[in-house]
Amino acid sequence: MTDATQLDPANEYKPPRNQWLDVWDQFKKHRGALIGAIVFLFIVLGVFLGPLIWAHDAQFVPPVVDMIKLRDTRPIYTVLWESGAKVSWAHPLGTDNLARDYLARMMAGGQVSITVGLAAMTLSLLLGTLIGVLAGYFKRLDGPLMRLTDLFLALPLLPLLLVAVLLFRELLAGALGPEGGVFVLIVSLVGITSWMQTARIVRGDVLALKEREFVIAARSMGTPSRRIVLRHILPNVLSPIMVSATLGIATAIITESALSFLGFGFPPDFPTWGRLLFDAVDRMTLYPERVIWPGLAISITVLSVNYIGDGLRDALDPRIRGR
Amino acid sequence: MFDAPADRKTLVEVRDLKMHFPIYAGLLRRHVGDVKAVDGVSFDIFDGETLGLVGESGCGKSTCGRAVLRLYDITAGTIRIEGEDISTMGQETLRKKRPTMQMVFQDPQASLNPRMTLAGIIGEPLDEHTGLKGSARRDRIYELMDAVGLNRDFANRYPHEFSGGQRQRIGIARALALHPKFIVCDEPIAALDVSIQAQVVNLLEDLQDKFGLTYLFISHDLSMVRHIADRVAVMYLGKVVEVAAREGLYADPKHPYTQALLSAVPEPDPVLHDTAERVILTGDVPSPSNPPQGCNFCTRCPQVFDICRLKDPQSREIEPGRHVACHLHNEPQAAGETAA
Amino acid sequence: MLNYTIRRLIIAVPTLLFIALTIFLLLELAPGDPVANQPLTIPPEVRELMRKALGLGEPMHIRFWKWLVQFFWIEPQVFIDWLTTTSSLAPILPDTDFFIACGNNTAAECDPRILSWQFRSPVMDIVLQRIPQTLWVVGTAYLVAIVIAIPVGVYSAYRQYSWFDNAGTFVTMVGFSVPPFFSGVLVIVIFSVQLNWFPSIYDTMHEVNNWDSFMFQIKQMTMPVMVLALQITSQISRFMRASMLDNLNLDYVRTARAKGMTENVVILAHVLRNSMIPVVTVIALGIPQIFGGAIITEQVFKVNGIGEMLIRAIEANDIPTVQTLTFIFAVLIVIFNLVADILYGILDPRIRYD
Amino acid sequence: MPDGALPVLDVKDLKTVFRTRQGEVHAVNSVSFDLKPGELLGVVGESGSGKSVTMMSLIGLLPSPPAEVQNGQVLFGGQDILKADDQTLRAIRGARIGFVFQDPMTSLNPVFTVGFQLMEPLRKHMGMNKRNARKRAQELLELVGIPDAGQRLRDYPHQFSGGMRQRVMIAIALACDPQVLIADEPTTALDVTIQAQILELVKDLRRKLGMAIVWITHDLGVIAGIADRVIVMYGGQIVEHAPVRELFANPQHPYTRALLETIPKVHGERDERLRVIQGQPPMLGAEPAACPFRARCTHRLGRCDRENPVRVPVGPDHDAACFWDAGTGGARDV
Amino acid sequence: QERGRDGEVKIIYWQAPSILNPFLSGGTKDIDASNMVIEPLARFDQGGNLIPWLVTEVPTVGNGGVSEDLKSITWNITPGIMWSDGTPFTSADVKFTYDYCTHPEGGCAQLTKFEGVTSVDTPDEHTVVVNFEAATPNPYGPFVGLESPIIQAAQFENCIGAKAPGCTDANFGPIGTGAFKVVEFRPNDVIVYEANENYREDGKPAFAKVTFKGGGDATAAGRAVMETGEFDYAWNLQLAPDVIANMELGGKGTPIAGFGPLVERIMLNQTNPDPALGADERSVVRPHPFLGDPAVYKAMSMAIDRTLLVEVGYGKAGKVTCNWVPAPDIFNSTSMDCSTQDIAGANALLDAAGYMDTDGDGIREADGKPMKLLYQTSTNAVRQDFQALIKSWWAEIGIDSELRNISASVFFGGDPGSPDTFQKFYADVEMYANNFSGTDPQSYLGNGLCDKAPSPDSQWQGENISRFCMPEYDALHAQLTTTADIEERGRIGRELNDMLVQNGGMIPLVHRGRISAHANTLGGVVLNVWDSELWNVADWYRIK
Ligand SMILES: Nc1ncnc2c1ncn2[C@@H]1O[C@H](COP(=O)(O)OP(=O)(O)OP(=O)(O)O)[C@@H](O)[C@H]1O
Ligand SMILES: Nc1ncnc2c1ncn2[C@@H]1O[C@H](COP(=O)(O)OP(=O)(O)OP(=O)(O)O)[C@@H](O)[C@H]1O
Ligand SMILES: [Mg+2]
Ligand SMILES: [Mg+2]
Repeated sequence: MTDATQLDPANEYKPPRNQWLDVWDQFKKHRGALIGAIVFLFIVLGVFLGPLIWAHDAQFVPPVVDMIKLRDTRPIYTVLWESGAKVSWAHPLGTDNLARDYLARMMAGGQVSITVGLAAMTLSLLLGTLIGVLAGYFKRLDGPLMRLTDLFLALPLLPLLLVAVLLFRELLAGALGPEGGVFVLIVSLVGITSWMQTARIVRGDVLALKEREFVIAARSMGTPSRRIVLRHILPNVLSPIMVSATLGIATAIITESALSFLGFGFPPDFPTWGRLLFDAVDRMTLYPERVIWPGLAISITVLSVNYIGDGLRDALDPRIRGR
Repeated sequence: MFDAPADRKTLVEVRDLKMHFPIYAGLLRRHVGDVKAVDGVSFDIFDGETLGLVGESGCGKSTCGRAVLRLYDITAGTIRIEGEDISTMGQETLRKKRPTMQMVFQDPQASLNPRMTLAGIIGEPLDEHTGLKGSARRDRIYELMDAVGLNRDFANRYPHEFSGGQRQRIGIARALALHPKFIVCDEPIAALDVSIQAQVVNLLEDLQDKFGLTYLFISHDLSMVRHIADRVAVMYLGKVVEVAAREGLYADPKHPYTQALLSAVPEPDPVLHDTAERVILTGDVPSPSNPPQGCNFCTRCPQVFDICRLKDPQSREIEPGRHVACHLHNEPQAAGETAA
Repeated sequence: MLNYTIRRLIIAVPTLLFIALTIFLLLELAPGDPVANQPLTIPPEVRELMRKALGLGEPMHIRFWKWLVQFFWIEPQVFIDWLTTTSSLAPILPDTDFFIACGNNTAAECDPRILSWQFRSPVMDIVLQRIPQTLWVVGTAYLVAIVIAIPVGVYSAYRQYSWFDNAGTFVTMVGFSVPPFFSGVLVIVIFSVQLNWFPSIYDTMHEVNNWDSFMFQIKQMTMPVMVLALQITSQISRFMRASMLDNLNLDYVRTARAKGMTENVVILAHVLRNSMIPVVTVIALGIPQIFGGAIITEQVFKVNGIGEMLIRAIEANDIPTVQTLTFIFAVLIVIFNLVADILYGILDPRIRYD
Repeated sequence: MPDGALPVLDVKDLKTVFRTRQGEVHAVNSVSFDLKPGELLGVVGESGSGKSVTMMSLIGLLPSPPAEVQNGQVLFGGQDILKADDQTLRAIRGARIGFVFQDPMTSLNPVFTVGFQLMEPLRKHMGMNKRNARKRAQELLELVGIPDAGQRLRDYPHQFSGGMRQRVMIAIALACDPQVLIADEPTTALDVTIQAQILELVKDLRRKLGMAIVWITHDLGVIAGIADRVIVMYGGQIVEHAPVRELFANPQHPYTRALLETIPKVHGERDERLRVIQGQPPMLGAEPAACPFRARCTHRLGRCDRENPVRVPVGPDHDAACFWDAGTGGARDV
Repeated sequence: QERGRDGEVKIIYWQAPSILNPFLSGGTKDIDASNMVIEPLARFDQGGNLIPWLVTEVPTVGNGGVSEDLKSITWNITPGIMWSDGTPFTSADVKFTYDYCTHPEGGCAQLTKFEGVTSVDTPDEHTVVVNFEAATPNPYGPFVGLESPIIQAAQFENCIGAKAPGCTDANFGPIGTGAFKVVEFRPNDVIVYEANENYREDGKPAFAKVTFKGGGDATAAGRAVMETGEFDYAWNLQLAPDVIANMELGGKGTPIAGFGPLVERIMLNQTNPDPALGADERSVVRPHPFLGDPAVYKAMSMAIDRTLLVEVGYGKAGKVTCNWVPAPDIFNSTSMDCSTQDIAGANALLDAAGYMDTDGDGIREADGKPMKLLYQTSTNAVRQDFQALIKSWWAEIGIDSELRNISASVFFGGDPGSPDTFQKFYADVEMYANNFSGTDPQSYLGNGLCDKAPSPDSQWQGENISRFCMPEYDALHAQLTTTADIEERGRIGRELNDMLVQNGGMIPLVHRGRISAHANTLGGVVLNVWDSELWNVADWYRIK
């Protein structure tokens, strides 16, 4: 056969490798994304594994005598410019007005904020992807599902969010405890109210993908719809989904803090970054560190997640990867 | 000169195939018209031959090819494959029938899922229609890769790691996986470089010889069609204007559109180029949603006359195996007068 | 286009009705009651009487129907009357008198308006009272944000990954992620407490009628506008940047360059015009938010606009107010969605709605 | 063909490199050619051979980064435009050198009317006022054969068909009566019938306006129809250069020969089998130290692996970059 | 001195008034704002003493104003008082106020003020006689104090009963006899008043205009007075002590504190809140598994360091208290001391009572079950701090507690359908604050009566939240209702207080005061916790 000699020694092919390795390779080349990923990983590890090393209970209030002594300790670095400051090595970031260790509270708060972010994002993605794929792929569902999406877009979200918190908080708190209840509530509310953009993007992509030749090819060989969606459509809408995902985390963290401010979030004694920030605002001039740390934590998380999103978008885009 | 079709078995028989895409408009999204992408097309494809389908962009070639494979729910007409009418078949029965008819696509990049390995792509039809598992499946995949000239080492690579020609081979291997009888090749070489086109065309020819395949070869490259096809159908705006055996068509095109089309192909020879007389069409192809009255070609036809603007010409077999839809050839004597 | 608009408007009707029902049901199901915020010294029996006086005794569907009638029939009448008799358009319009007020010395036939449970007065009147503040502050912030965000986004995209772009990304991300309850208090501490430049509390009664009062208005708006604009700028400039990036590598840009156009013309005329298409719709879709107010910022600076009204109503379980406000937002969102789509069609000649 | 005249455009030893994340891509390597007044120079070569990059390097249309013109000289009207500043370049682009791009669907700005886009260079380069520019724009549209030109100026690109858009592109390129028109695969995206229309149009315009044209294509048929001289590019280099008839009649480089053989014909003899060029086009990476075609070459010599051949004259006004001599069938001694 | 000489004064309330008719709203913000305009016949001064306001003197049995049988009281209106619209203020207005509030469809928030009143007579223009159903030793409910001001009959004539809410103009701008009149009212936002030119005292008020801004939060209000000096008076700064102290450094204003009868307390559930019991029995059937044992509740009380609580939560605005009724002084019992924490003593007490930690998990067992408490309160930062502290102290005496907080609107919402109201008390202990209005605690002490316990039968209404029940207590309270002598009333009141606290009805924690702040340039401010804070706004002036 004439084509037997097709193998050309001049074309050096790379050894077979996993698709995700390529993504990772490309991702690594995006400096911002890499730094973002490292920072985010650092924050996540710090927040979830940190408590293993820094074994302080975020809710722990020391007995009376100690409490008076220990409350409102400043972070140790304060001595740099204020030699008489009340600092203690036992509390590197200082303590709050009940002598609770601030570092421990930051870590506990981070756990909640990041978990809320991740969980809400996951939920919104699942919903958005499901609806987007169904609407895009099945023509009959397109109309109704897009009307539904429009409907959700037309609902004024913040008011309804607040009302829904009022509505379900106690119910869920009864079932899952106050923190658990609010957690489920915030996660599901943020999730339920933020899937529409994802759905629209996914639908658009699916509509385009559906006409792409490889999908028609799959149909022409008799692959049933279910498998076409799973095998051909879903993996290819991954990149817009990933990008919405990173934005979703940020939005969820911020929404949680706004709800805390309006008094609809987690219970007051339960640390989250938004809540810590909010509680510290009153004493901003006295103890600036108490606003700076949670504020910084939120900003840096959002920033790093955003850079990860940028990098992922580049890495998942085969056009860019090809270059 | 003309292949007498009588002795050959008809594998695919398309009669009056119509594929209209509805247009909805107005306040109530009423159905106001159709994109008549394919508007009454009839042809036969004989067992083991290659029918070339040529025409300008947007004239409905791809739609026709896909409709023949029932990738669309067709508007009207019948399609018989091996004598079996598939035009109204349910999706599940159709699925069973799929192995006999396959498709190769225009864009080798777009027709392969960028996130599947070569083995996965070629293996997909096997998973759908055969019970092959494990090493049997792998062997079949290797066999197919050998058949299209792909190195077995490539099995775990992804499409973007291949060149255009190689990708098209993957597409062909996938189409071959289920031992089809009939393959629709939708512009399989259009996206390839000249130097690569020839490789793919040769491969298709080899495979046809080896497996006794029947092709519907869609292309707008008339020179390639001339090379590969046994018979050629020329489409214009959703209709087949001329069907003829290759030699006859290229030597003596009957329909004015075919003539224009052939003369528009640039001749890769400066000497011939300067001597050839050419028919340059004016204007553009009208929109298929709003075709002109009468003959579809009447807006651009250099030999247009009154009746063309009134009546749509019927396809007639003017010579054995040669169908033309043109008023010039309706009544031979009238045509003769006009042409003279 | 006209057809399209009409069709969209027709579709909007069931959507809005559905939204109204959703809002109504949600609020009905919500626990808590309007007299919850009354002091504990008020005994339960009295509370019960107060609740009855608010009309809570009637069944839900009746109240929903009443509310629909009030919202779609009675309030518009009031509005028309207001237009023709009181507003600045009054001189050119014939006087109308559709609405028959209830209250003092009236006959049995009267049109009950939607009354707030907190204020015991028509919700719409308060809404009208609140709109100016919101428009001044949130609207200005929005304008300022657009004016800043577009050049920033354009330049960031044009010089992608330059230091300006990176700094811009950083600032916008921080702006996006710093909650206004923090940034608001921060600017108050800096500019009001330390520097004493701006008032920390917004004077909603302030009337602009001369240069000094205008300057005062500017002064008192500065901080809330600053805080809000930071957030909005962050978002819009991100969109702008992304949209520019999408367009910068397209073929027509090369064509423009090949024609010998200067970079300014290439970027500011050719690319910007195309990039603005999606951004303009984003901006249009953001406008309902102006009316919705910026709840947190309004609260921090005591601007007491629509957002503040809503949050207080929610806290006080003032269901008629919450219903009405939420529904007004829904109407605005639907309208601006339509506006966005039509704008899209106008800006992008390729889009044809029929 | 105006022989012996001074070239309007003289490109010497042009070298363009892309700095990408994957490393350098040497897209154009020591390309030299000239363009005489009124002449049509055809450029052929397969996809990725550096045709577009060469032409865009000439007038600084490549995005930088990643592109960098490393070396060379482009004399246009006696001035080296590679060294010219932006302002000078802009004054040349669109005014004295016109450009037509491959894809008519995306090369026009979708949100401006065709008239606006056509008038833009007129107003900039010719200093016309709106009225005159409009008049001239209408003439131009008529010139490229668009009926009802005055009306259509007000239309947007999407209201035009592909062929008409390409005509508009040509009209834009011709707007300021350029001395040189560079057409980068202007008909590749079009149907044969439309392509034929455009080709006729160009021939016609050339007759009328008499500018020099560089016509890039990978379709030898098109070249055969309109070019005076041809350069063949492969792997970022010019491998052969000859007058058109000479090239078709007497190709010297093995690549050119193979290319001519692979093309099926619509007329004349039909081959039973198509000839093929085995293998794949080369990847452009580091600066080539050997002949880029060697891997696919049927006449490969030992020397080809060690040295990159330079163009040597092989006939009158005909040169090729190959160590193999088609005439003798053996090695050429250079 | 000329009326209105000092220009403008600016007041900020972080809760904005939503209506100026105190009969349609019980909220302090609304009542305070309306009290600048409409006034009661008599009111309390900063010491809790009743002083005549629109009347010539306070009627007593001694001066014959109160009938011997304690069944009627006669008020004599000072002649010459005018409404701000220039019409005379007469007894008809007073009677109208009574009719207005007691109309069955009106939903009057101050209805309790008229409890037991059978009629209001107006023998002449300046005489008002209030008749009671039974002997009323404390007849100073109707028309006395901030919650019972007089509205103008002419203005509200057509607004009675179901029509009340429709009268927006009247509800937003009542005509009054006070020092100021309403110029503009923007609900939940701003009120602008100006001096009432018909005010009865010459030269008052000193201010011509009052801007009353509402909304925001306490911090911002405090800041506006003490740090930026934009406002002159800020109401009720519920802020942590260190925050207030820091604001004071701003130098523009001064915080002032005053103490009424408000007590932050922990209620101990006397019934069994076990969820396993059905809806009809949960928090209805007695007794609680262990909270009824004196050893337990005494130990729980001893374990609490109230001094620290005060310091953490209220600073200057709080005092340690062991009493339910800490004010007025005459009712403040001194028999108990609880200012020092005694963990050891508490442990000893529990040990002695036989509650031992048998399984070594740090939690004592009662009847083999670990002593675990569900401790609920409303959502509020200080309360959650308290919860955290108290939980840790109780842990030290081997009592485990699970903390829960419920949003205030639900907790205090009284919705019989919600399981989380403080009345339902589906918990072992709960914490909140309560007080009474005026200076007489009789009906407040009635909250300890057996039959006031909330239950499903009464739709969970009733103010005896802890379901305290002691026949002796009921008997003593009955005695109070018939005693007129103030000394004797004080003695009985103190005894009732001790009885309830010592028998485990509640654990009082902090006697909460109110902190407000005024600008250093604002003179004449006298913080009054028994009446409206703005009670003497007519006397305010600018220090120059
Ligand atoms: N799904 C569809 N809905 C509406 N119109 C369609 C659809 N698919 C194709 N068409 C229209 O049908 C006509 C024929 O399209 P088709 O793709 O078959 O042309 P073609 O001859 O294959 O062109 P090309 O050479 O560009 O591939 C075109 O006008 C196209 O716009
Ligand atoms: N921006 C870029 N970055 C990196 N490499 C590039 C870039 N643009 C072009 N190249 C490389 O330069 C080489 C020449 O490209 P060029 O576009 O000139 O090819 P061409 O001959 O015009 O091909 P075609 O016929 O497909 O238009 C190609 O290998 C291409 O990969
Ligand atoms: Mg096609
Ligand atoms: Mg090119």
